[in-house]
Amino acid sequence: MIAGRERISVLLALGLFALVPFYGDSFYTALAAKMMIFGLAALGVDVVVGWGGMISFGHAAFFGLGAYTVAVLSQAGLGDALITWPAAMLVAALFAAVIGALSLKTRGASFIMLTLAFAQMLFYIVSSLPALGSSDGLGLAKRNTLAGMTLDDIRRFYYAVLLLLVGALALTRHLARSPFGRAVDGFRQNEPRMRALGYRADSYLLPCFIYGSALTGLAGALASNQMLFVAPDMLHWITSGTFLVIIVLGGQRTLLGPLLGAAALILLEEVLAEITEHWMMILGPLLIAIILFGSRGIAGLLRTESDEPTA
Amino acid sequence: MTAAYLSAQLLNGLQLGVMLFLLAAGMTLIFGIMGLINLAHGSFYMVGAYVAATVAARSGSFLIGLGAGIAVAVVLGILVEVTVIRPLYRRDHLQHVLVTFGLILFFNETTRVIWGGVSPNMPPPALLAGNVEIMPGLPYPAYRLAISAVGGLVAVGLALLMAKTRIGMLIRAGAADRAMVSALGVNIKWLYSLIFGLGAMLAALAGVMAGPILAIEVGMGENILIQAFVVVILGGIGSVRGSFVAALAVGMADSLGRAFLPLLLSQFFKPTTVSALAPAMASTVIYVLMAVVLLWRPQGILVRRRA
Amino acid sequence: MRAITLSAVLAATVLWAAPAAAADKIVIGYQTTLTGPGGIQGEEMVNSFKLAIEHLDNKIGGLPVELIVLDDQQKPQMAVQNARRFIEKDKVDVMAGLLYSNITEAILNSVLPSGSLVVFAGGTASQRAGKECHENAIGVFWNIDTSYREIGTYLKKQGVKKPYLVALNIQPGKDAMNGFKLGFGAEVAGESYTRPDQSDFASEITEIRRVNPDAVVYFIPGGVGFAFMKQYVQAGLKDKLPPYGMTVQVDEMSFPALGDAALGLKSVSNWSPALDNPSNKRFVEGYRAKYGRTPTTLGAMAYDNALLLDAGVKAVKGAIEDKAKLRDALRKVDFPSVRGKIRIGANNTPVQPLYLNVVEKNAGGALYNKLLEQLVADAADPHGKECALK
Amino acid sequence: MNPLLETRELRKSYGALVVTDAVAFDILPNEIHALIGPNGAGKSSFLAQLAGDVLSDSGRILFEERDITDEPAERRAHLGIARSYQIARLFEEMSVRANVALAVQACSPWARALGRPAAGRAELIEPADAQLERVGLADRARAPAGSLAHGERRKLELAMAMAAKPRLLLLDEPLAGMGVDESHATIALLDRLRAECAIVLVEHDVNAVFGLSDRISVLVHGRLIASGPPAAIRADAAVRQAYLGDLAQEAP
Repeated sequence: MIAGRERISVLLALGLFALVPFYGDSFYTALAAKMMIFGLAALGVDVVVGWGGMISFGHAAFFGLGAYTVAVLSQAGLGDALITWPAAMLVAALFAAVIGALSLKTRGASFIMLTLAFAQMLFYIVSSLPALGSSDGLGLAKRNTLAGMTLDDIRRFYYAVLLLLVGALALTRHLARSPFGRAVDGFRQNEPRMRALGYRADSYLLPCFIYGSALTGLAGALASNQMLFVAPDMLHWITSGTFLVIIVLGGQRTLLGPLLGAAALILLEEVLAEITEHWMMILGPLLIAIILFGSRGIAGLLRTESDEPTA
Repeated sequence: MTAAYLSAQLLNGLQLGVMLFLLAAGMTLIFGIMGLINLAHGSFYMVGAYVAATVAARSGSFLIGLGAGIAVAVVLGILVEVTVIRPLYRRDHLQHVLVTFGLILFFNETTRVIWGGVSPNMPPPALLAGNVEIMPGLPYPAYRLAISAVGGLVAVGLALLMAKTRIGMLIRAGAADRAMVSALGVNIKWLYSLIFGLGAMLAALAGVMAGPILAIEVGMGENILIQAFVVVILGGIGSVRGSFVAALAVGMADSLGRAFLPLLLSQFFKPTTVSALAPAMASTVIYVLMAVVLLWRPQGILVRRRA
Repeated sequence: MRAITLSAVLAATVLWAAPAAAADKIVIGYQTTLTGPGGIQGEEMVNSFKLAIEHLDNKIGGLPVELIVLDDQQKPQMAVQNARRFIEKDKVDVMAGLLYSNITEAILNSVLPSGSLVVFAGGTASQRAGKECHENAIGVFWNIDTSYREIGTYLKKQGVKKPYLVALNIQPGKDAMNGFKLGFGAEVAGESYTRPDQSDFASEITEIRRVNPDAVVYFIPGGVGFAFMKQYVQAGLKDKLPPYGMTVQVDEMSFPALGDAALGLKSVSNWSPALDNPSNKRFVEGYRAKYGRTPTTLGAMAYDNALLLDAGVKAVKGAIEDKAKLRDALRKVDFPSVRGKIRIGANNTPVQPLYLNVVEKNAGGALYNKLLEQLVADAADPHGKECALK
Repeated sequence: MNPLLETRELRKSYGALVVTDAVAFDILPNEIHALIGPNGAGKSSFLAQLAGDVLSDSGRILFEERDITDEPAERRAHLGIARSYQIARLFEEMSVRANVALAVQACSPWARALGRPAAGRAELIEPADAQLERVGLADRARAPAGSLAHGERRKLELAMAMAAKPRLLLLDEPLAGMGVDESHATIALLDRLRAECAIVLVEHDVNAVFGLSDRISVLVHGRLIASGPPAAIRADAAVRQAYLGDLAQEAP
């Protein structure tokens, strides 16, 4: 499902991102870092929604959990990314295991609503726990260090994010092509057939859900490092909706889609907000038009006829 | 703890449940029959309230406001169905979610542009402005009782509509088997528009009735929407009766949770702990309820297990 | 941290070398909430801030103003991104504005380490006035803790024995009620914290009936606050037990939503349109002339925000490149506040008078807040003693 | 000989509509047992009950003397039951080869699924290609499943069912939509398959059914009205009355 030509465009896009700090000032570098972080979060969502066919409307929860993990550890004096970032993924994965196991008892609309409801539940818990700063959120005194190296310089942080994004893309590509990924794709396309062939849904869909959530959790950890702040709105359902918008905008089941979608949405917001204060009046119908009339997404436009499914 | 206090809290739960039912009934039908997830359902609730408040203020009559609010919402609902929703039926759930998400953004911002961000005021009808002493020592706002009564009437009306009329028969058939209805030669497009309009009507009714007690503001539809989704899932998708039972359960759980959790917790914890813990726990009561019910009966409270 | 320290040293050396000359303009990054439910409030803030600059002949401290206004969308993430943009792209001299306390917190957390100066009108968490105070974050806002402390003191004086507290379950709500308890100094009859998206308060109102208190104190701002008040009035409790709160919950912004439900409500504020001083007259009359209604406390805070900046920049004679000097000037300078006599305390929060208002109808039948009395002349934030600043 | 699979009093209804009613059915190892009956007789429902796609209301299903009535479809697949569908259920976006490879992979343990790409694994590709060769789809291996013609889709269904090396194959109209040549080839293949597994065959092609089957059972309105060797069924008066009468007219 990932053909040669797409590999070139992935490398090209990542190469372009690698050049940003050389040409952009620190504001644009930070903006591009935000695109990559949201791209990574959306990649996690795409793994679950695009590949697994499980429409999660609650991925903001994992984004927020990852972010809060870093903030809480940082307050406890643990500031090395080698500890805090994997911890963020682990926390996200643990919650995903529970939420996923419960939600996967259903499919379709119920699944969507269940993931939404669980995320809202976490949103309320986080926004009312004094230990987590309640509705005000928590501040980080400083960025995490990476094996003792400071990431305070935005460029250094930028490349750390880029590196993780590349790693996540490579791992996701590998998994998507593995027999496991094939089976997950099979569940998306035809679940009854998979069961008739002898596949247990829980052995494939749940790990897929957990993996995707861990990626989103990692993105949350990076986001908290960039903003030096975590807030309950990271867990709000609007954030989940934004992730879905990103993957559809960018194109599902394409490695590059989430990154392109994130970049496009962030740019679109910047541009529309310049035009009018009521930019959502434009974004809403624009979104509807994109979905009704061109559902393959940006990455879909880049794809060519030769990118047929390969055996 | 007195009987009056308990009854008052039960009445509160009933009234909240009725409001949720009005939203959930339309949503569960739209879910069940058209297979459509409509996040923008709350927008009709909001539009109904805004229009009703404005018209009521101009005309001086609550009833004229009510009529206007519902009429505008129904027309808007059918318009949205025909233009935006209709191409969606053959698409997947994700596209439903995103298109209706886009609709929310649009409706919210447009409402803000039209009404300028000011919450309009909508007093209850003079007849219902006071309190009624339903038990000795239990005064209760007449308007809230009226909401429960109207909600109950609508539930009965819907039950009759479903059971006794041809449209109801088609809706039930559609909920059970979509293909069958079109096989019967029914104009499915017409039926879908009708159901969407009915959903918008019920949502607007809820919005208008909420006007005098809640703040009429942009985004008012989204908060109640998520609770209504919980109701739809609990009740079983497509089941109006299930929604009714689930709505009352959620309303009760939410009201009673807020009332009694702090009392319960204060038996075990210090007051400072209680004030930190109780709100967090109370706000999750309905989600816990949902998780438990779902583990017990994944298909909803009233819907019989279908293999 | 090393990179920052190094650049701070470098910056200091450069500043040392350059003589403190007047800049040719001042760039102000103004951020508040312009969309969402808070949009109308942010709009009033921007209007008032601009009005103040207009009244100052389009100058701040004699320097021409370049004002950049951004919308934080009430999202902390967006706010931080905007702040970054102010610092890194627009190279602003000072940031101003801010409305919601969680947004202010997000911004302060992310920009203070890089040495930016923030002079803001919005709310903050209570620890900002205490152990997390920062010399570069100067607030000209009202103060929730202090306001509720004075409500507590006032009710105590009125002979209230068992007050009941209702607040939104967000940090400012808790700050408010803690402030009240401090001023009241005795056991309260009960309290409940409601979740921010909850708009039906039947359960809480029933609880209030059960507890049967002799006063009710509430902190529920915004739309849900309107819902609370309407339901409270419908329950027939308003006349028996008028609820006390801050004036921002019952002012010109809320009157359209509340209607006559607001009539008779008493509230505490740090400002009133009726205050008799030249700045205030100019502000209130100017705002009425331009926008057709009386401004609210939020507008007054924004107007003061500009007045303080003006006085500070004047004090350093326009040499705003020296951030430290400008900041010290802003902290100490006497400025003609619309609130009358106020000053910035050592903890960078205002020490100011507080007033009690009541909603009445004027001759034309319109609702307005009538100034009843001054409760205290110099209310300082109770957390000030935990602040290490001098 | 013990039956490979047998059902006792198997029953399923949807509301008032009874689709299988007290069905007692059995199949021996390496037997081809055809199930015939008019449209709507409940044949596909019965297969779905055997495969576990649908859980039965009452009665028991025994596979190799083990009660599998409440086992889910995936468990039954692991025990050795595979099925093909009346309306082909394929992974439309995957290639033909990937469809069969996915069926092969179902038999291998989960832990091995995480490593090398599926497309490069001989242990998946070779058995898949072998099955494609058997059904005569080898030349279409790289085509997307969604692009196949009707008859080809049937063959792919068959290849996927066989890939799991089942001991019991449930085939729902494997010949539907095939041309004459394709039909002949498939009938020959089914005949050879008898050596590997037992087959429950639901099929409308009367000639094929009578030619292939060791036994035939007749299902009408969810009830088995007759069961026996082809000759006996042909002679059964009740069957002729209830069923073969109109089937004879339908047959080519």
